[in-house]
Amino acid sequence: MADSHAAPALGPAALRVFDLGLGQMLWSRRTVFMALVAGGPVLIAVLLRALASLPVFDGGAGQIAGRPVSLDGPDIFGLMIWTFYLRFTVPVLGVFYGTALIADEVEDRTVTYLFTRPVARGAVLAGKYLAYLVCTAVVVLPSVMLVYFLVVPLLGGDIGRNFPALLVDLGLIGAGLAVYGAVFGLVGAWFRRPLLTGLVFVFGWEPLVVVLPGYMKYLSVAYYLQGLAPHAMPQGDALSVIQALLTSVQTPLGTWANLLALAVIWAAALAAAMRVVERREYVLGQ
Amino acid sequence: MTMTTRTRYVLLGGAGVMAVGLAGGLVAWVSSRLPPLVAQERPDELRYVPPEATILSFANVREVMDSNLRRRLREIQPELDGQREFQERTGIDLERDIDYIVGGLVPDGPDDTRGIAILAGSFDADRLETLALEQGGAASDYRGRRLITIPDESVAMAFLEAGVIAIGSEPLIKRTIDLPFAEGGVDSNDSLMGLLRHVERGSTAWTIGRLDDPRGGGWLPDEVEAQVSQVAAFAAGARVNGGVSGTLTAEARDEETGRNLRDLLQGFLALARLQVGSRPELRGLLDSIQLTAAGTNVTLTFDLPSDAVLELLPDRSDADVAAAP
Amino acid sequence: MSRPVVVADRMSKWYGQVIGLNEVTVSIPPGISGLLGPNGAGKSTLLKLVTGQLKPSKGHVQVLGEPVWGNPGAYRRIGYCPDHDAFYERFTGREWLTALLGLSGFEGERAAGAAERALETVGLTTAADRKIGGYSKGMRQRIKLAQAIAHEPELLVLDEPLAGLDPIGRRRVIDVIKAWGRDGRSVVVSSHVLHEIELMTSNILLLHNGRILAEGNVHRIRELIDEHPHTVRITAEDPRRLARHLLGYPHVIAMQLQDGAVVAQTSQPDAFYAELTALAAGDEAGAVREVTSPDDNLQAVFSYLVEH
Amino acid sequence: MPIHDHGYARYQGTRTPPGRAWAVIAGAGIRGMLSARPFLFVLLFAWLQFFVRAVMLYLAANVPQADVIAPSPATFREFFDQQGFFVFVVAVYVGAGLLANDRRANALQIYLSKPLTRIEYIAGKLAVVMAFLAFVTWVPALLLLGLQAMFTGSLAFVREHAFLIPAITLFGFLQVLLASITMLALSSLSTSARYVGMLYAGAVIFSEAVFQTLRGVTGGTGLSWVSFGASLAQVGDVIFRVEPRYDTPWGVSLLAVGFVIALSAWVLARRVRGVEIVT
Repeated sequence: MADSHAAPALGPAALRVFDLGLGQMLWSRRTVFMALVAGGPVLIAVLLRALASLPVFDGGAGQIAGRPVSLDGPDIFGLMIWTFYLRFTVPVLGVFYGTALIADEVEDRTVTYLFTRPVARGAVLAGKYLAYLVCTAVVVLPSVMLVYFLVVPLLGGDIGRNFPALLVDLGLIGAGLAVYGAVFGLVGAWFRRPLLTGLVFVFGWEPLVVVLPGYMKYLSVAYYLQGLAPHAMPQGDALSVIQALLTSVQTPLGTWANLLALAVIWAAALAAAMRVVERREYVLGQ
Repeated sequence: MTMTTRTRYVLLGGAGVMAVGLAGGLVAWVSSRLPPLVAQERPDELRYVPPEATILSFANVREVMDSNLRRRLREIQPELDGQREFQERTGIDLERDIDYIVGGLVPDGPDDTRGIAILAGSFDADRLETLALEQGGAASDYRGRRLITIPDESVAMAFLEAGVIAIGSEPLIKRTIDLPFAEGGVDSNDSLMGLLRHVERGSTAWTIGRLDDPRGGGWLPDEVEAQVSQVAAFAAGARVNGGVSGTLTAEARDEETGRNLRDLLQGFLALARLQVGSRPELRGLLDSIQLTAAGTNVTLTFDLPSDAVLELLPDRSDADVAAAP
Repeated sequence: MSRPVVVADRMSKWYGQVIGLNEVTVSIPPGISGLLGPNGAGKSTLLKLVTGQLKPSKGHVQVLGEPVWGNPGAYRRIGYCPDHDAFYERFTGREWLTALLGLSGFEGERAAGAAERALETVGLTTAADRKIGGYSKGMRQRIKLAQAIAHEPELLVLDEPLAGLDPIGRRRVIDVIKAWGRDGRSVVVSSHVLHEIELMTSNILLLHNGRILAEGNVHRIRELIDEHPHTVRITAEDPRRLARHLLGYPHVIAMQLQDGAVVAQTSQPDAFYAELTALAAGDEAGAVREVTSPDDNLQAVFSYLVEH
Repeated sequence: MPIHDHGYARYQGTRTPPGRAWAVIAGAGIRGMLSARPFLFVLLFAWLQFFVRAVMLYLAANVPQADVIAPSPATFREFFDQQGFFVFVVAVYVGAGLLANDRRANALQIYLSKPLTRIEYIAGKLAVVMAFLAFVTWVPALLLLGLQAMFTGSLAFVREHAFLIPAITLFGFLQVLLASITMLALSSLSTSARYVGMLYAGAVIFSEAVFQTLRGVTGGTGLSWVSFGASLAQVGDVIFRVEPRYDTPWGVSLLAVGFVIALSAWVLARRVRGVEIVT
């Protein structure tokens, strides 16, 4: 009889939801988007490689199309880590998937099947979050790896010597996905228009506060993540120039302080998201 | 698990890429980072350096000249005046003709040392000889090798074999020519050559030495000098490409000294980091320095991208101005 | 066995300005109970409150002696079949059932066995390994029922389980529900068609505009309804010929021809349906294509109950 | 035979002449957006810069020491630059669901079964986004110009920089059109507004990331045409007669902007159809 089956505890329940949610998430319409986001840098890397074999890209003379190249492979890789992954892929995927953890199920009205099971709603969120993490990591991290092997050997870069930096990058991107996912999981559980809120946070709030002097920057994820990046910040746009100027004046946080801050944000956001989901009613539209 | 086959393929694919990448990267890293496993290979010319040499250096000139860093340096300082003059006088183009240089310091009596340099590359022997004779040198044959001595400067030069020249004091040069016939070169000095294991394979330049009679030279602070006197041997290697990276290993006389040395260096680094605010160009260097200690050995590694190296160069702007006509 | 399965005490639910359920106090006994009401009466809201998906805005509800909102442990004893057509389309029927059973605490062999039994019960064994995305409407309805019964709950809550089913599927689902009741377990099933509910149970709860209008035996309600004409709309090959036949029946009170269909009002629906079936089987009135019974007749009862 | 009972009455009002139906769609869309309170807050925020700049203009006109902040054509160029973020937010807020929600509800078939051409339907939807975007860029920019004249009590600046009025209008139109039509084209590709919003953000930021990478690699800005934002900015600099910020010839940037608009129009023409073609 039914009474003989104990309801799963939080951990196992989350794992079951994960199992259910992973395939669902991996083959949703977002997959196309994620493939583009993760595949884009790889494509650029392949293009750079192709260019390197063409006469316009005279590696020996350090020129591309007659313009001197002042970077070598590792520098280009560092640049790509910043512009593509830290500033684009990680926050965008965090927003896109994080805000959809519950919203997707609500929109598809399948949340009923999860919320009428003897499983804490928090476990549903945790399981979906886990699925998000695996789903994005399994696509984004290999993308970083491919870019590394494509780009670093350019112009005399050494795959071996830069390997520790790659490990840091992989860890950093993993941590970024985890923290952004948790933060936007909370946003998704809380706000009516989570996507817009998320986009404003990532592309409005964060770039602004990390360059402002004072304590505002502590209210972002990017500040801590960027503090951990092993590569120099690219000096392209005005914001990063200001940021570079300011960081040379301010004492940046140490590695452990950054990691601790990220861990605190992660744990707090995830716990809060679980709590919100536990308490909130989801009225399915007819 | 209710995972579909397609999902499983994606997971396996992702994990596969990661595994292959990590394994490949790890192998590449190990082979580049662990000098004791694969020590620097030895140039053949070591056999011309006397075995009693205490300090031995090697520089791969060709690699430096071809490096990205050098290219960038040239953008800033197109050419050095001295270089052209040297070429006009010797017929040796520093940029092209020298492949590498091996140098040694050999003790000569209790208080003196003599140096020898062995250059490998392509040289115009006749032109060099003519040039030397013009400067008042004298040419002779010694054991079938052409030997040119310039008495005023007590410097001698010998053509050891095609494309290999030795420059140094006359007795040392003669000894060099004798070596292959007698006891053999420094490559048979296991105590010194053993230090090469600290030098990363593929280093562009390296230097190793055993300090039996260390002298700080008076320019170091007393405390440091006291420590340096405890260094029994050192090995340093550097690679030049986009930037400069390298390791410096010091072998202390005992473990206690090793620890002291490490603490001292750590203190130094901490101090430097504190003061780096006023010299932002040093930040890259300091951030890249890593200090490790094992037994009697203390090792410093650093890694500077080309930008940081250029930052470190003194008075770049002045050089630019000076170079302009 | 006489302890009620659902007890609601002055329970209200509103969505913003809209009232879904208004001060409902009810006690649903064990066995099969039908929840009857027109669309928008608050049936789904009530069932969602009973299954812990919504929290009462006011008042309380207890299911099987426990509060349900925020009490997932209680969901182990409840099976719920929602009215909307939503699935993980990429799963096969079996995968989906097994995964959901996992969430109910079933593992491995046990989950596989329970899934198999549920599939068998709803008659989907042969289609179990096809993707749900490829199922017909009836199959989707049945797999939805399967997930509600697979973990053998004590209380089955079914929201419009017969909607969209063909006659055979309808028969099968009704049988499943009745068998469930015979096994001594409880079912709350909602519908807006009295006729359907009647086939399953005689215990009925009438809901209208968020309020309970009546509860109790179907016969009483039946009588109420019989006092009001029952409207039936019949699409036929030759409506005029059919109308002529129908006019001959004494219980047909009024008749109208509406673009290819006959809309008849009868005071005795049972007799009317029986005779209509006989008529359709014969040849004299032409083929009958579709028989529907709009909400209007139920609406009439409600109006009557509201007025009295 | 007389008809005794009319179930209906023939419509005897006036009909909108054909070709004007877009206004109905636009009107409904605009009213719909304005009824959402959060959106009004977004609009209010989008005007924040206007108020700050207005105060600066006032100070520049009345406080002699505030000479540093005296307006120039570059001021107006910067204004547009800094409104870029709100263009993005408003475009996502307004535009993401415009077609996607209709597609989700299968409303396209219903719309197009009315006396309404596809062009009118698209134009109506486009007008909704463009109206709001113009409201946060073109309107405040022109108003700022007017305020400048009012605060100084002279038309000297306006007369001296007479090109500013067409420049503001031209650039405002270009910026608004580019954002609107791209958004709408993406909106026609999906049934989920959230997905569309993400696609738009992805496209804008990804192209910028590609540009930044190429800029880092090549050390120059000659490849700025790969980014939407950079292309528009380059064209904008030329329109406002300030120093172009990138090395790309402005003609190439204009071509890039034109290409995106043309591509979006093509996508719209293909995707907005009354009949769903299922393959």
